[in-house]
Amino acid sequence: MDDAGLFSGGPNPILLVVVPLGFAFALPLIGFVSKKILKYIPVGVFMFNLVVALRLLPLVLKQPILVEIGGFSPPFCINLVAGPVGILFSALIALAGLLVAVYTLVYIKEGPEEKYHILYLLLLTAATGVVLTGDIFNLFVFFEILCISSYTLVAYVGNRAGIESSVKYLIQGAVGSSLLLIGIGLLYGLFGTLNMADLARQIVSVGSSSAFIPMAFMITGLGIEAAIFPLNSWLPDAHSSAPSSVSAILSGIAIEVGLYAVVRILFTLFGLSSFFLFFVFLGVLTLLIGEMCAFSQNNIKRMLAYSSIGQIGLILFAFAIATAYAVTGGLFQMISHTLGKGLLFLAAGYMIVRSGSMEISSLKGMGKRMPLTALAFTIGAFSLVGLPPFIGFPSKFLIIRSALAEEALIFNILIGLILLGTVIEGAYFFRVVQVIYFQKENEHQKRHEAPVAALIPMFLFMIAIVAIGIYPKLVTGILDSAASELLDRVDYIRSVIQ
Amino acid sequence: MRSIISILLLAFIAWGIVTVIGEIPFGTEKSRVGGHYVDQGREETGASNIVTSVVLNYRGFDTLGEVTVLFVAAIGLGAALATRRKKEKREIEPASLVLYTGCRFLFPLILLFGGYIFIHGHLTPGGGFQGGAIVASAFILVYLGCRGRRISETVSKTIESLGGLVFVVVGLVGLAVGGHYFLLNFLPKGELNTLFSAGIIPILYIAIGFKVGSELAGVIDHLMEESE
Amino acid sequence: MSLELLLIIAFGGAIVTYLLGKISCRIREGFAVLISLSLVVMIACLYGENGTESIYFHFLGLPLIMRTNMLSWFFAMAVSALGALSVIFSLNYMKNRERTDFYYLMLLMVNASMLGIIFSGDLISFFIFWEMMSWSTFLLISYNRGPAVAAGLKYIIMSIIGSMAMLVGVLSLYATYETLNMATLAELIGSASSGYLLFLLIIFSIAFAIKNALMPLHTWLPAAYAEAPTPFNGVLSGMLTRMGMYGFLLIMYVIVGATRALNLGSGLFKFHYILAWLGAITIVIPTFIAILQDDAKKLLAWSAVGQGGYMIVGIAVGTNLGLSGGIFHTLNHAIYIVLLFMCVGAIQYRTGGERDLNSLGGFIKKMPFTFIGTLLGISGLVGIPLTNGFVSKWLIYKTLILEGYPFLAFAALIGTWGCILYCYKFIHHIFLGQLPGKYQNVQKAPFSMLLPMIILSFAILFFGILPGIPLKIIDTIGTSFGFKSMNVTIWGIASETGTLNTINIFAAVLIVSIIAWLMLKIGPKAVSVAQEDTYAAGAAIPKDKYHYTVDFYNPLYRMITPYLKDFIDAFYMKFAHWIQSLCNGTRRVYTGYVGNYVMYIVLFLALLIFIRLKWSL
Amino acid sequence: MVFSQVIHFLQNHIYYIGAFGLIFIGLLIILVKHNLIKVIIGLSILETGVNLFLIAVGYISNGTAPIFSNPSVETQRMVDPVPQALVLTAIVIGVAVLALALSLAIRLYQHYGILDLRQIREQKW
Amino acid sequence: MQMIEMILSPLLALIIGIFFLGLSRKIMARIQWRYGPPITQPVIDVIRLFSQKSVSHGKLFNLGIIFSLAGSLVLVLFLPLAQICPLSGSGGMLVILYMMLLAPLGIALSGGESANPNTSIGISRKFILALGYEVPLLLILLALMTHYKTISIVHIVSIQQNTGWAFVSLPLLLSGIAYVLILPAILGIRPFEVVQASQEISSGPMAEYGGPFLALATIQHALSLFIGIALFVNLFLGGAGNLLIFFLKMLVVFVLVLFVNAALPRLRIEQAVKYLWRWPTLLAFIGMIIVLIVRR
Repeated sequence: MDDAGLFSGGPNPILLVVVPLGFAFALPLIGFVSKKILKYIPVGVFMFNLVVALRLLPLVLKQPILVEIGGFSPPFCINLVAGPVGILFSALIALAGLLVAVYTLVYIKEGPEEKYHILYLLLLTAATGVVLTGDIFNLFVFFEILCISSYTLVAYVGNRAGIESSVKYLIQGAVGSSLLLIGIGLLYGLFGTLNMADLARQIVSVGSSSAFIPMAFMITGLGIEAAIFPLNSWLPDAHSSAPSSVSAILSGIAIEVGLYAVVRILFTLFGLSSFFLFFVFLGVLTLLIGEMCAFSQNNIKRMLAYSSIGQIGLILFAFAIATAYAVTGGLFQMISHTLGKGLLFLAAGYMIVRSGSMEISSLKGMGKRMPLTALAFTIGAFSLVGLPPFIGFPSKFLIIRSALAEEALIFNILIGLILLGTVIEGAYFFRVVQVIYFQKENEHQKRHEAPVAALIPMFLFMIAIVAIGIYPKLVTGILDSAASELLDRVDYIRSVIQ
Repeated sequence: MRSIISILLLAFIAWGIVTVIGEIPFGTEKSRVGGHYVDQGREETGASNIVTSVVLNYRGFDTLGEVTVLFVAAIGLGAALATRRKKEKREIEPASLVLYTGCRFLFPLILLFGGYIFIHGHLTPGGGFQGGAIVASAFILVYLGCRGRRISETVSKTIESLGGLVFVVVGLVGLAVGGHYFLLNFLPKGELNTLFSAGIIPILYIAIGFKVGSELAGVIDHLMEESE
Repeated sequence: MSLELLLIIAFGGAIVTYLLGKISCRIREGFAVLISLSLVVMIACLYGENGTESIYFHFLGLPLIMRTNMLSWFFAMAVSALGALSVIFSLNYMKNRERTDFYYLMLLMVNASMLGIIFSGDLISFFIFWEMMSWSTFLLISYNRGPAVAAGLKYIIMSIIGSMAMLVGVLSLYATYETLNMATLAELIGSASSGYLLFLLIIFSIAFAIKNALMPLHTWLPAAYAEAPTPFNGVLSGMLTRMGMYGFLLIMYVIVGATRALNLGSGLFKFHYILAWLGAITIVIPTFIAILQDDAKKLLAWSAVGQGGYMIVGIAVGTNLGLSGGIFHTLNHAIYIVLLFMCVGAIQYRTGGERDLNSLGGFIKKMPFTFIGTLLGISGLVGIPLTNGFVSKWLIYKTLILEGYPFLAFAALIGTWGCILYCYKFIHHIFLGQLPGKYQNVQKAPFSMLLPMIILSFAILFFGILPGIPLKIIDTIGTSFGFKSMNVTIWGIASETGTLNTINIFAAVLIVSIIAWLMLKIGPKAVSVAQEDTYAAGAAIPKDKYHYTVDFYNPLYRMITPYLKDFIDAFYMKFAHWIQSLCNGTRRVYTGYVGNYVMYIVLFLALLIFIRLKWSL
Repeated sequence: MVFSQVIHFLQNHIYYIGAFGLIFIGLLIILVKHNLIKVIIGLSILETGVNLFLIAVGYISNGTAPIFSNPSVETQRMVDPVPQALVLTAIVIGVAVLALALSLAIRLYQHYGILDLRQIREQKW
Repeated sequence: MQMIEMILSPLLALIIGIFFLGLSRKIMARIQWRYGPPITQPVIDVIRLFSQKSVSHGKLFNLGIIFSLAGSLVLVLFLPLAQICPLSGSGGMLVILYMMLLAPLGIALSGGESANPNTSIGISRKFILALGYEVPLLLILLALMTHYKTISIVHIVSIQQNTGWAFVSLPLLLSGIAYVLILPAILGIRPFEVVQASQEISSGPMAEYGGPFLALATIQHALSLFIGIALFVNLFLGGAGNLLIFFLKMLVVFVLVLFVNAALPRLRIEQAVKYLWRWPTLLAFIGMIIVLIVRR
C-alpha cells in the first residue's frame, strides 16, 4: 500500500474504505505477531484516514470525485461519490474514530480485545462506506456491516443488559434491513437500476409518485438506524449498555450516518419535497420525545442516549426544512453532536468507571475527584444545550434561523416546541453538572483522574468544540457546499452520469 | 387482540404494496443494467457465468462488503460467545466406527467438491460462497460424525484473514496498475469457457471460498461448543 | 483604547487569574484586583467616545461589532466599578474556602461578559455574551451547594427560557432585515409594521423581564440571591440583574425607537403601559413579601425584585424624566444594594455565615462601620432625601404624577412605605436590640471589606447631594434616544411643575440638625447606661432570653401573610412537576418488549403508506 | 369478470404473492410471538421471502440461467443476473445475522434462563 | 427675606404646635368634666425637662432623636404657612412625603438601641400604622396632584386660592372626606393612639426618654401635630392669605379632631389598619377615579 502512484492527483477516496478494511482483515494475523500492538492499529488507520480525508477535502470542494470500481462506467458498476458531504463525513468519522481509538487504548481492558478492535474498525469503515457510496445496494451492504458490528459491540461486555439490548437491537435491525431490501427490490423492479444517480434521473423523469412505496420501505428500514421517533426504541438500551467508547461512536457516528442515509434517499433519490413537512413534524416529535425521556432519567448513559434521540430530531427537523441554510445547520448540528456527545460519553465513561455506578447521583463530587473529566463533561453538556462559545451554539443558531425564515405559522409553533425541548435539555444537563460539581461528596474520596490516554481525546474534543464554537468559519465553508450537494439533485446526477 | 392488530396493519401494508407491484413488469424483459451485463459481460469480464461476473466484477465491491459481513458475524459471534469460554473439556461419547469411518471417507470428497465449485465459479453455476458452504458442510460432517475433532482456531483465523486480505490486495493492485479503478480486472481475460480465464475472478473466488468455508466452519464450531 | 483589547483583557484576565491560582493564592488575588481595577481605569478613559464602531470578528458570516456610546459607557462604568469592589470584598470573604480559583474565574468571567453585552454593537454578540453571562452566573449561584443547587437550577432554566425567546427575536430580526447591526436595524425598522414590532418587543421582553426579575417572571431571584456567595451577590443584584434593564433600553429605545415603541397597542393596552403596570406590581408585591422575610439575604433579594420594578416603571413611562429616573435608579440601586449585601457579607464573615435576622442583634457596638454602611444603604434604599435613591425615585414619581398615571405613582410610593418597614427590620434586627451572648467577641470587619463599603457609602451621599453629575450623563443618553433634554443643574432638576434642589435641602437639614443637636446639648449630659437598663414599668425583663425581633411586625403578618404566598412560584413549581410527570409518562413508550418495538416499526410503515394513499403526495 | 381479473392478477404475480406471503408471515411471527427462537425463525422466514421477491423481480418467463455454457445460448431468454447477485449477497447477510442472533440467544438464555421476550424487560423506559 | 422666613416658619410651627398640645389637654379635660392643666403646661414641661437628668443607651440613641426632630423641622420648611414657604422650590410634595418618614424613623432608630420591649412594640405599631394610613393618604395626595397637575404644594395652594377649596370642589370631595377620616391616624390620637398608648406600653417609643430627650420628643410631637393639620389645611382648605386665617382654619380642624379623640376608645392595631384599608381607602380610590375621569 505504499505505492506512490496511488496518490497522483490526490489520494483515491476508495482508500478511505479499503485500507481500514484491509487492516481489519489483517488484524488477526498481526495478532499472531504481537498482541500488544493490536490496539494501536485503529489509531494508525484512522490517522491515515483523517489525513486522506483532509487532503481530499479541498479537492472535492472544487469538483466531486467519482470513483468507478472495476473500471466500468456508472450505472453499470458500483461507484463512490466523494463529494463534499461524503468527504466531510469521512473526515468526521476518522476524527471521532481516531480520538475514541486513543481512548480505547486504556478503556478496554477485558474481554476479547482483538475482536473489539476488528469490530471497531469495521464499524467505522462501514460508516465511511455508507457515506461515500453511490449505489443503493452497496449502501445496504455497508449498512449491514454497520449494524452487525453494532450489535456485537453492544453485546461486547456480555452482561445481562448488554446481551438483552443487543438482542432487541438485532431483531429491530434485522426487520429494518429486510424492509430496506424490499424497498431496494421494488426500486429495481420499477427502474431496473441500482445506481443512485441513475435511479434519481429516472424518478425525475417518471415523477416520484410511483416510487413512494419503495421509499416508504427504505425510509422505515433506514430510519431504524437513524433513530427517528417510533423506530428508535433500540437506541436507549443499546447506547446505555454498550461500553462507553462504543456508545460514543454509536451516538456520534452510527445514528448520524443512518440519518445521512435517510436524507440522501429523501433528497437525492426521491426529492419528494411535498413530503418533507411530514419529516419536519417527525423531527420535532423525535426531539420532544427524546428530551422528555432524558429529563426523567437517573441513569447517566441512558440520559445521554435519549439526548441523542433529541439531537437527531433536531437534525432531522433541519434537514426536512430543506433550504440551503437549514441543511447547513443540520450538517453543522451533526458535527456538533458528534463532538459533543462523543465527549460526553467519553467523560461519562471514566466517571462511571470511577464511581462504579451509572446512577447520576453517584457522580457527586466528581468535580473534585476527576476535575478534568468533569470539565470535559461540563463543556460537552454546555455545547449540546447550545450555549456560546461552544459549537452547539452556531449549529442551533443556524437551524433556528433557517426555520424562522420559513414564513408559515406552523414553523413558528414548531420552533416554540424545539425551544421548549432545548429548555428541557438544559434542565437535565445542568442538573448533572450540578451533581458533578455542587453536590456534597463523600469525605474520603481522593483525586483520581482518568488516565492520560483517556484525557487526551477528551481534551482534543474540547478544543474542537471551543474552536469551532468561537470560529465556525472553520467548517461553514465546507458545510455550505455539502448542503448544496445534498440539495442539488440535478447536479448530483450530472456528476455521476456524464 | 395483538394478532388482530398485527394482521390488520400488515394487510394495510400489503394493500400498499399491491398498488405498486402492478407497475413492476413481471417476467417480460430484463432491466437495462441486466441486459447490458448479459450482452457485454463476456467481453468485459471474460467470465461465461454472468452472475459471477456481476458478483465479482461489476458489483465486486458489494461482494467485498458481503465477505466483510460474514467476517463481522464470525468475529462477533466469537466475541459474544467467547467471553465466558468454558475451559474444561467434557467427556464426549465417541461415535460408532461406521459413522466415524464414513465421515472420514466422505470428508475429502466433499472438500474436493467444494473446491471444484468455487474454482469453476466463473464457468458454471456456483462460486466462492456456494463452494465455501460446501466446504463448511464437510466440517459439520466431521463435527457430527467424528465428535471431538476440532478445526484449529489458528488455522481458521489465518485463512479468514488471508482470504479477506487477498481480496483487498487484489483490488488495490488493480488500483495501482490501472490508474483509478479499484478491483480492476487487470489480468488477461483469457479464452471464454476455459478454466484460466476471466482475470482476477477465479482468484477472488478461491479466496472467498476458503474464507467462507473457514468462517462458516468457525461459526458452527463456536455454536456447537456452546451447545455442548 | 480599543474595545477589543478591553474585552481580551477582561476575559484573558479571568483565565490568567484562574491559572495563577494554581501557583499561589496571593498572586491570584493581586492579579484579580489589578485586572478589575485596570478595567475601571480603561473604561473611564473611554468617556466621551461616541458612536465608534468596530467589527472585530465574523461569526457565521455575521459581523460582530463593538461600539461605544454614552449608554454603554454609563453601564460599563457601573459594572466595572462594582465588579472591582466586589473583587476587593471577596479577598477576605473567600479566604480559606474551597475552589476559590473557580470562584474568581467565574466572577471575572461574569464581569467580562457583562462588559461584552454592554459594548456589543450587534445583537448576535449581545446574545453570545448574554448566554456566557447566564451560564457563568449559574455556576456561581450553585457554588455554595446545599440549597444553592436548586436555586441555580431554577435560575438557569428560567434564564434559558429567556434566552431562547431572545434568540427567536434576534433571528427573526435577522430573517427580516438581513443584518443584526443595532444601528442599521434602528434605521431599517422604521418601515416595520406595528404588529411585528409588538411581537419583537414582547419576545425580547420575556428575556429581559426574566433577567430583571419582573413579575411574574421573578421566581428565580429570591432563591438565587439568598444562596449565591455573598460577594457575588453584589455583582448579581447590582448589575447582572439589571442587564435586563439595559436590554429593555436597547430594544425599546435604541432599536425600535422611542416614538414607535411608545405608540404600540391601543388605549389602555399600550405595550409600554402594560410594561409599566407589570413594573408597578413588581414594586408592590415583592416589597410586602420582603417584610415577611427573616433571612437577611432573602429580604434583600425580595427588596431587589421590588426595586427593579421602579426602574421598569421609570423607563416604561416613556418620558425623559422617567427614563432618567429609571437609568439613574439602576445605578443607585446597584450602589446601595451592593453595599447592603456587603454588610451582610461582613456580618456573615464574622459570625460564621449567620444570616437569620432573628439570631442576630446588637452589632452596632461591635461593627460600627458596617452599621454606618448599612444605615446609609437603607437610607438610599428607602430614598431618604440627600441619598441617591431619593433623586431617582423623585424623578420617577414626578413623571408618573404629571403624566397622569396616579395609580402607578401610588404603587411606587406605597412600595417605598413598605420599604421602610423591611429596612428598619433589617437594620434593627442586625445592629440594634440585644447582642446574643455567643457574639460577644465579634470583631470589626477587616479593611478589605470596609474599603468597598466606605467607597459605596460615600457614593450614596455624593450622588444624593450632587445628583447633577450622573444626571447630566443620563440626560445625554435620553437625548440620544430622542427625548427632550431635562434642565439638569448640578443640584437637581429645574422645571416649572416642581423643581428639585438638593443643596437647599442639604443646607436646611444640616442647619436644623445642628440646632436640634444644640438643643440636646442645652440640658445636662445624659448618663450612659447599659442596654438592658431600661424602664419597663416595673416588669422584670429576663436578660438574653427575650429577643424582641422575632415576629416584629406580627400584627401585620397576620393580616397580609395569607395574601402573600408566592403563588406564581407555586404555580411554576406545579407546572414543572406536571412536566416531569408528563416526561415520566412519555418514556413509558419504550416498554421494553421488543414485539411492541417491531409493532412501532410496522405502524410507522403503515402510517407512511396511509399518508400516501390518503393524500397521494 | 372480476373473478377472471383476479385470476389473471394471481397468474401474473404468483411469485410476488408467494414472496410477500412469506414476508408477512415472517413479520407476523415477529409481532405476535414472544419466544426469542420463534422470533428468530420469523426473521429467517422474512429474509427468505425478501430473497424470493428479489429473484422474482429478475425473472423472465421460460428463462434460462445467464451462463454461456455453450455459445448457442440466446441472450434474450436469459434471466436478469443482477437480482441473483443481490440475492447471493442478501443470503450471506441473512446467514450472518442469523448466526449472530442465535449466539446472542444462547447468551441471553445463560443470563435469564428463559427466552420469553415479554419477561426479558430489564432494559426499558 | 428667605432667611427670615426660614427662622420664622419653624418658630411659628413650634408655637402653634405647643399651643395645640396645651389646648388639647385643656379641652379633653373639659370634655371629661375635669378642670385640666393650664394651656401653658407643655411649655413649662419642656423647660423643666431641659433641666432634668436623663439616661442614654448610646450614640444612636442621641442621634436618632436629633434625626427625628430635624426631619420634622425641615418638613415645616416645606409647608406653606399662609404665604411663608422658605423651601418652596426644592422638591414639592414628594419631599414632604419623604420628610414625613424621617421623624418616625429617627425615633425608631433611637429607640431600637435600647432593649426596652415597650419601645420595640411601639415602633412596630408605629410603622404598621403608618403603612395603614399611607395607603389612603397617598391616594388622596396623588388625586390632588393629578387634579392640579403639579407636585408643588405652593402651586396647589395658590390654585385653590383662585378657584376655591379643594374640599368643596366636586372631584376632590371624596378625597377630602377620606383625608378627614384618616386625620386622627396621622396625628396619632384616639382611636388610633396605639403607638403611644401610655396605659398599655408606657408611651411606646418614648419610654426610654427622659430629660432633654423627652423635651425634644415633646417638641417633635408638637411639630408633627402641626404638620398633620397644616397639611390638611393647605391641601384641602385652600391654605390662607394671611397667618391669622391659616391659624383659625387649623384651630377649627384641630378642635373637631379633638372631639373625635375624646369620643372614641382606642382600637387595636389590626382593627386600626383594617379600618384604614377599608373605608378611607375605598373613598380615596373612588376619588382618584373621579379625578382621572374629570381629567380626561
